[in-house]
Amino acid sequence: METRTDQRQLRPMHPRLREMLFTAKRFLRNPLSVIGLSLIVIFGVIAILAPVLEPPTNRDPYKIPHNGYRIEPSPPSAAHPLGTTQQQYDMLYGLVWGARSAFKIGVLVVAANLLIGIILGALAGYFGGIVDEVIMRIADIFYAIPFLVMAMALVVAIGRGLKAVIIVLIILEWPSYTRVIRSDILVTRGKDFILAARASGASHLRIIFSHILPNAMYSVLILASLNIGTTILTAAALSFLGLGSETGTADWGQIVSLCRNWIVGTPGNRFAYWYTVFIPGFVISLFVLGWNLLGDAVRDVFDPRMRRR
Amino acid sequence: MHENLIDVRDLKKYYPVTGGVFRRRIADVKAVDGVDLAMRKGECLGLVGESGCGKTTLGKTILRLQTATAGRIYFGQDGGKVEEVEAMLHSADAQARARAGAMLKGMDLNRMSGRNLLALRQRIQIVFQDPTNSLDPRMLVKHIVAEPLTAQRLVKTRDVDARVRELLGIVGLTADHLMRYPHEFSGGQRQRIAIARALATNPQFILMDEPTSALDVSVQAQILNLLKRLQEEFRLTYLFVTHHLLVVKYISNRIAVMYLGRIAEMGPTAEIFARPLHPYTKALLSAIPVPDPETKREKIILTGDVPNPINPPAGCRFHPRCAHVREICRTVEPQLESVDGGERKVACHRWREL
Amino acid sequence: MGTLTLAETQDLHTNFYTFEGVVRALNGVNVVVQQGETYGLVGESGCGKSVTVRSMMRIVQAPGRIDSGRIVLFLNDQERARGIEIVQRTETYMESIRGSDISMIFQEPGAALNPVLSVLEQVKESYQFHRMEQMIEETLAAMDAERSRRRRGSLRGAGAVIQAALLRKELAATRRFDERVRRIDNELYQLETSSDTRSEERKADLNRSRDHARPRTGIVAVARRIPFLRRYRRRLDATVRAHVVELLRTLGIPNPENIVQRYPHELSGGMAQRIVIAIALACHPTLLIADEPTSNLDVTIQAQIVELIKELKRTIISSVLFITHDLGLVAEVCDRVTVMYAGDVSETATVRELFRNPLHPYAVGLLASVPKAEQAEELAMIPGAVPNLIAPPTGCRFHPRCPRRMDICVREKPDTVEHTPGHWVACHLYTGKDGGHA
Amino acid sequence: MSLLSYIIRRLLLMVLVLIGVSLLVFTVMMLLPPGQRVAAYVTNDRVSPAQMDAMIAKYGLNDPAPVQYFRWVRNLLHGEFGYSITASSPVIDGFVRFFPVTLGLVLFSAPLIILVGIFLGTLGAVRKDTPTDHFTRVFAIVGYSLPTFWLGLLLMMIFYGFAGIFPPGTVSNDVRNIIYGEGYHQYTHLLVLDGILNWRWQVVGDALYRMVLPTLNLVVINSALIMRLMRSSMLESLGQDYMMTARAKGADRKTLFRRHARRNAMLPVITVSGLTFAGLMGGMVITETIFDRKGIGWWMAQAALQLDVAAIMFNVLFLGTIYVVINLIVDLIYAYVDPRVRLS
Repeated sequence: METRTDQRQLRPMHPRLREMLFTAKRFLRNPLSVIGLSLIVIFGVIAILAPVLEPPTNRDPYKIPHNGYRIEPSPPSAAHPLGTTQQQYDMLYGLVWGARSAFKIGVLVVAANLLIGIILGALAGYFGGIVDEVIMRIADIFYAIPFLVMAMALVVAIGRGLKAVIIVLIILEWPSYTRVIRSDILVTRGKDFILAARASGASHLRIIFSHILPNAMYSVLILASLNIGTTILTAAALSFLGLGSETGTADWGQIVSLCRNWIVGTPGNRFAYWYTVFIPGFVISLFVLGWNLLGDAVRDVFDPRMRRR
Repeated sequence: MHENLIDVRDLKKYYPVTGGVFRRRIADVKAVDGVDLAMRKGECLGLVGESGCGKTTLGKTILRLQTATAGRIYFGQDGGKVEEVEAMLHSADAQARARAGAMLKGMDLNRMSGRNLLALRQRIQIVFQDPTNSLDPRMLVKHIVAEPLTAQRLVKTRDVDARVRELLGIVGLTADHLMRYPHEFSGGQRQRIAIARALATNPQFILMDEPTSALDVSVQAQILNLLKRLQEEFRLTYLFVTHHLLVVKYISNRIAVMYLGRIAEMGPTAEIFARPLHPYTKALLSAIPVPDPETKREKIILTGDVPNPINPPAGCRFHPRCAHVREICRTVEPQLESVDGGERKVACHRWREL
Repeated sequence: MGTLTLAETQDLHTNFYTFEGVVRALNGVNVVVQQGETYGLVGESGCGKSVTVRSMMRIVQAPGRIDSGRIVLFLNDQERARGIEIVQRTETYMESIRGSDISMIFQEPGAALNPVLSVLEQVKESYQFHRMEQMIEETLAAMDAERSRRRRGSLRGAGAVIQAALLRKELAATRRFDERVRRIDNELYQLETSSDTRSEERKADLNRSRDHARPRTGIVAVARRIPFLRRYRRRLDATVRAHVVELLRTLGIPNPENIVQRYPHELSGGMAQRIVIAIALACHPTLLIADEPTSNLDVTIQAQIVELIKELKRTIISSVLFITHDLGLVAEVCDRVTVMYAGDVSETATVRELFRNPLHPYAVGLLASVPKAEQAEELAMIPGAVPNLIAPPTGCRFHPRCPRRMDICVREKPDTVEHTPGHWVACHLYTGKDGGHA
Repeated sequence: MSLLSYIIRRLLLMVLVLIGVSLLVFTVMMLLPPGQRVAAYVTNDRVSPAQMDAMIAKYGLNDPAPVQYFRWVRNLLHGEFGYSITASSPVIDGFVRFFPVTLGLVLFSAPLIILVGIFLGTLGAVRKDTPTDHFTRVFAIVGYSLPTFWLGLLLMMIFYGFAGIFPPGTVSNDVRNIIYGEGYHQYTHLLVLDGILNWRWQVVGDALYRMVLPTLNLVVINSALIMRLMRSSMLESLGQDYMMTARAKGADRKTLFRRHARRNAMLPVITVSGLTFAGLMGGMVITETIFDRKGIGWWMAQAALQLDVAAIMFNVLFLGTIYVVINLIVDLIYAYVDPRVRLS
C-alpha cells in the first residue's frame, strides 16, 4: 500500500518505459487522438511510398506530369483517378507528391524553430537580465506585424519558391517558440528542485540540461505539433496567392490555386468542376486536422493537471 | 564561543521593488535586515516566526542560494580569527578595514565563488518544505539521491550506486525504490528521499526549511523522529526553520524568534518556553493551540497584521501591535542584548519591567 | 450543551469518478451535529472530512457525486419532528438554505474570494439571495421617513414616488414568490412520509415547479433596464451597503467603509478570512461549517480568527462544525469531536473523553504522534501512509497500519458501537466480534 | 504601479516597437536590388530605364543602409510613400481608395467573431461533456484546420456557383452608378455608413448582402481560437475555490455562470481578441482576393505578385502600426477590467 505501483505488482520494467506505456495508454483512450494519429500515419505512409504509388515520369519528381494544355479540368477517369486540374495536371500525382512537400515544409520549419527557440528561450529564461530583454524585444517586433502579411513581404524580398517559403516561415515563427520556452523555463527555474540542484553544487549547464529543459520541454512540444498544422496552412496560403511554388509543382496550395476559376460550373451542371475545387482543399484540411488533433492529444496527455498527483 | 560552526554577522537581504515608467528601483523589501546568529556544532537551532518574517530567506541566504545584500557568513572558521577580522572591520583604521576585506574573500561564504564555494557545498545541505516541488519529477530516485555526488564528482561512478542504496537504507527506504519516479511515493516517503539527498555528501550542516509542514500529522512524527535520529548519528547541525512552535520545541536545543527581518529573542528552548521575554514571543507562545482540553490558558491576542517589510515601522518593529508600547519603542530600535550575560538574548526596551 | 440534533448524515457514500478510477472518498459516514455545540471533524488529508461537509451542503464538485445515504436537517421547530432529507431535494431548495441556514467558510481565504469583484459586491450577495424582502422593506421605510420630513410636491419627491412604487412592486413579487415556495416546500414535507405511488408523481411535479419558480417582477424587470427608472435600485443598494458595512464592523474589521471598496488581492490573509466569514454570517445561519479556516494563516492570526469564531458562536450562530487536522485546535475549540480515517468514521466522543481515553487505534496513534507542550520522550508514529482510495483496503480501512490488527479487520468493516455513553467507536476491538490476532 | 505610469510605460514601449517594425520592414526591402526598390520613389508609371538609373542615383539607393534608412523615415514622416503600380496612383491615394472597403468588413466581422467565440465557448464550458460541448469543440478544431482560401472557394461554389446568391465584389453595378452619381456624398467612404447618411437603402442593402459570405468565412476561421480559449478559461474559472464560496452563499446557476465565472474567464479572452486582429488581417488578404473585394488585403496580394515595393512597404508598416495600437488598447482595457493589474 506504500505506493501505487505496489498494488499492481508490475513486472520489473524500466521506469522510463513504464511511463511511456502509461502515456501511450492515456493517449490511445481518446478517440480524437487516435483519429489524429491515424491521419498523420496515413499521410506519412503516402509520402514515403510516393515513388511506388505514383512513379515519377519527369526528371524532377515534384513536377506534376500533364498531357496537353487544355484549360478546363477533366473529371475523374481511369487515367486520372481524381481528375485533372486546369491545364491537365494530374490531381492524384500532385496530391501524393504534395504530401512529401507538406511534410518537408512542416518538419523542416518546426525542427529549425525548435532549435532556435530552445537556444534563445533558454538563454533568455535562465539568465534573464539584458539578454532576456534584448531577445524578447526583438520577438515583440516580429509579433507586431500580422503574420501572413509579413510572410508575403518577406517572400517577395527573398524570391518566390518553396525554399523561400520555408526560410520565411522559419524567420517568422521563432518568436512564439522562444516565448513559450522562456516562460516555461521561468516557471521551472523557480521550483525548489532547481535550488536543491544548486545546493548540490550542480553547474549551470547541468541544471539547464538535466533539470530545466526536461521539465520545460513539454509545452513547446505541444506547440510544435500544433504548429505543423498552421505552418502548412500558411505555406498553402502563400502558394495559393501565387507566392509559393511555381505552377505545376506538387504542392497542395499550388493545386488549389489552379482551381480558383472553376467554382462556377457549366450552365447545365453548376457543380461541374466540384472535384477540382473540393479534393485538394479537403486533403490539406485533413492533414492539418490530423496535426491539430495530435497536438490537442499531446496537450491533454502532458497537462500537469491531468497527470497523476 | 570557539565551537561555532556558523557565525552570521549583520546579515541583510533586500529585494528591490521596481515601479514607475522606467521600472526603477523605488523601494526594498527588507526580508532580512541585520541578523546576527551563531550556531554551534551539533546543535539544532529552531528559527521560528510567521510568514513574511524572513526566516526562509535567512536560511537560503546562509546557504548562499541567494547572495546577501550585506553582512558576513563564516562557515567552519576558527572563532578567534573571526573575531579578529570583525574587529578589523569595525576599526577606525581604513587600512585595517581594507585588509579585513581582503581576508574575507577566503572566509566569508557570502563572498566566495567558484571552487571554494563548490567545496563548501559538500558541507552544507538543505531539505525543503514541499517534497513535491523539491524533487525533479522527471528524474528517478536513484539519480535524485546521487545528484550531489555526481554533480561534484565526489564518488567514483561505480561506487555511486552502493552509496545511494546505503543512503536510502539510512532514511528507511529500500533498494526497491531506486527505479521509481517521485510521484510514485507518498508525501512522507518523498521527504525521506529529499533527506537522503541532503545526506549524500556527508554534510556538517543541513538547513531544514519547514520540512514537516506539508506532511500529515502521523507522517510528521515519522520524519521528526528520523531527523532527530540522524542528527545524533551523524553529529549534524540543523537550522530548523518553521512556524510550528511545538515541532520546534520537540526538536531544537535553542530557538531564535524572528519578527519582520530581525531576531526578536533567542535562547535555549526550555527557557524560552518557560519564560518568554519579548512581548511578541509571549503572544506567539500563548497562541499555540495545545492538544490538551484540560488546560485552558489565557491567550494574548495580537491585533492587526504583520506590517509590510517594505516600510517596517520605525523604532521597535513590533510596536504597532504591542500592548506595552512606550514612547521609546516608537523611535529607538532595540538591539539584541544578552539577558544573563550568556545565550539568552532579547531585543526589547522593556523586557526587564514586563 | 443541547442534545437536539441539528444535522446528521446517515451512511453517506460520496465517490469521485476520476480518470484513474473511482475514488471512494466516503465509506458510509454517519455524523451528527447537535444544537448549540461546536462539533469537530478531525483527520489527516484525504480522510474525507471536507468531502463530508461539502456533501452536507451538496456542493461536491465534479467529478464527485453523492451516491447513497441520507442527509437530514432539523432547522426549525416544524422540522424538528422528522427533519428534512436534502439529498432528494431540488437544487433550488438547496440554494435557498445555503448561505441562509447553513454557511461555510473555507481554508484558503485568498482563493475563496473572487478576484475581480470588490468586497462589497461579494458580501452583499448574501443579502440579495436571502434577505431581499427585508432589504426592500427597510428601504421603503427609510424613504417614507424621508418624505414625511420633506415638503410635498417637489420634483425630487415625484421621482421618489415612482421609485417607491417600483420597490413596492418588487416587494410584492418577492413575497408572492416566497409564499409560493413555502407552500411547495410544505407540501413536499408532508408527502415525504407517505409512500403511495401517486404521491411520488406529485413530488416530482412539486420539485419541478420548485425548480422553475422565479419571482415574477413584471414591470420591475423592465424598469431595471431603463436608465432613469433604474435609479430606484440605488436606494436599495444603499440599504444593503449599510448592512454590509455594519456586518464588517461587528466582525471587528477596522475602517469597514474603506474595506468594502477593496479587491481581494489588496487584503491580508487574516482580513480576507474575515471577509469570507462575513459572507457566511450575513444571514445569521444556524450552522456554520468551518473547513480548516485557519490552516493557512499564521499562528497569531489564527488565534484572532479562532477567537472570532468562538465569539460568534456565543452571539450569533447556534452550532459550528469545525474541520481541522490540528488536534490542538480541536482541544481548544470543540465540544464534541469525530475522528475520521480514509473515508471512515473511527471514533466520536466529547473532546475531554477523546483526549483522555481514545479507543480506536488510529485515534490513539494520532494523539500520540503530535508533539505536546511537555513532550520529552520520542514521538509515537503510525507507520505507513494514508491509502489510495481508488483501491481502499478491505474491511477496516485502517488495518494495514494498525498495530492491533486482527484477522477480522481485513475481512469486515467494523460497526460503530457506543462503548460508554456518548463515546462511539468503530473498531473490532470493541464490537465484540473476536477474530483472533493476525 | 499606478495606471498612469503603466500607460506611459506602454506608450514608450510602443514607440520602441514601432521603430523596430520600421527597421524590420526596411531590412526586408533592402534584400531587393535597387532597381526594384526605386519604385518606392517614382511618382508615375512612365519611367524609362535611363530615368530609373537617374532616380537610383538621385535617391541614393546605393548609399550605405543607415543613410537610406533615415532618408526613408524622413520621407515617411513627410507623407511621401511613393507610387504604387498596382493602384496606378500614389500609394496614399490607393490607400484612401482601398482602406474603407477593408474597414467596412472588419467593423462588420470583428464583433461577430468575438461574440460567436465567447458565446460558443461559454456554452461548451457550461454544458461540458454534452453533445453541445462536443459540437462546439468539433466546430473549433475544424475551424482552425480549414484553409481560409478553401473555405472561401467552397462557400462561393455552393452559394454563388450553385444557388446563385451572394455574388462576389463590393457592390453591384447599379449601386456603383448611384455612388458615383450626382447628389451622393461620400462622407466616410464606408458604404453602409454613407448609404445611411444619404438615405439610400439600396446601397446599404447591397453592401451588406455582399459582406455575408466574406464575413461567414472570417468568422468560421477566426472565432475558433477565441472559442477554444473561452471554453478552457471558463472551465478553469468554474473549478476555482471562489465558485465554491459563491455556491455556499446560495447563488443560483445564472449568477454563478454570469457574474462569478464569466467575468474571470473573459480576462484572457480580452488579450487574445487583440491577437485575433492579426489573424483577421491575414484572413483579409485571402478573403478579399477570393471574394473580389478591392481592399487593403487585395491590394497587398496584387502588390506582392507584381513587386509593387512601395505598396508592400506601406501596407506592412501600416498594418503593423495598427496592430501595435490595437494591442495597446487591449492591454489598457485589460488593466482596467482586472483590478489586480490596475492596482498592483
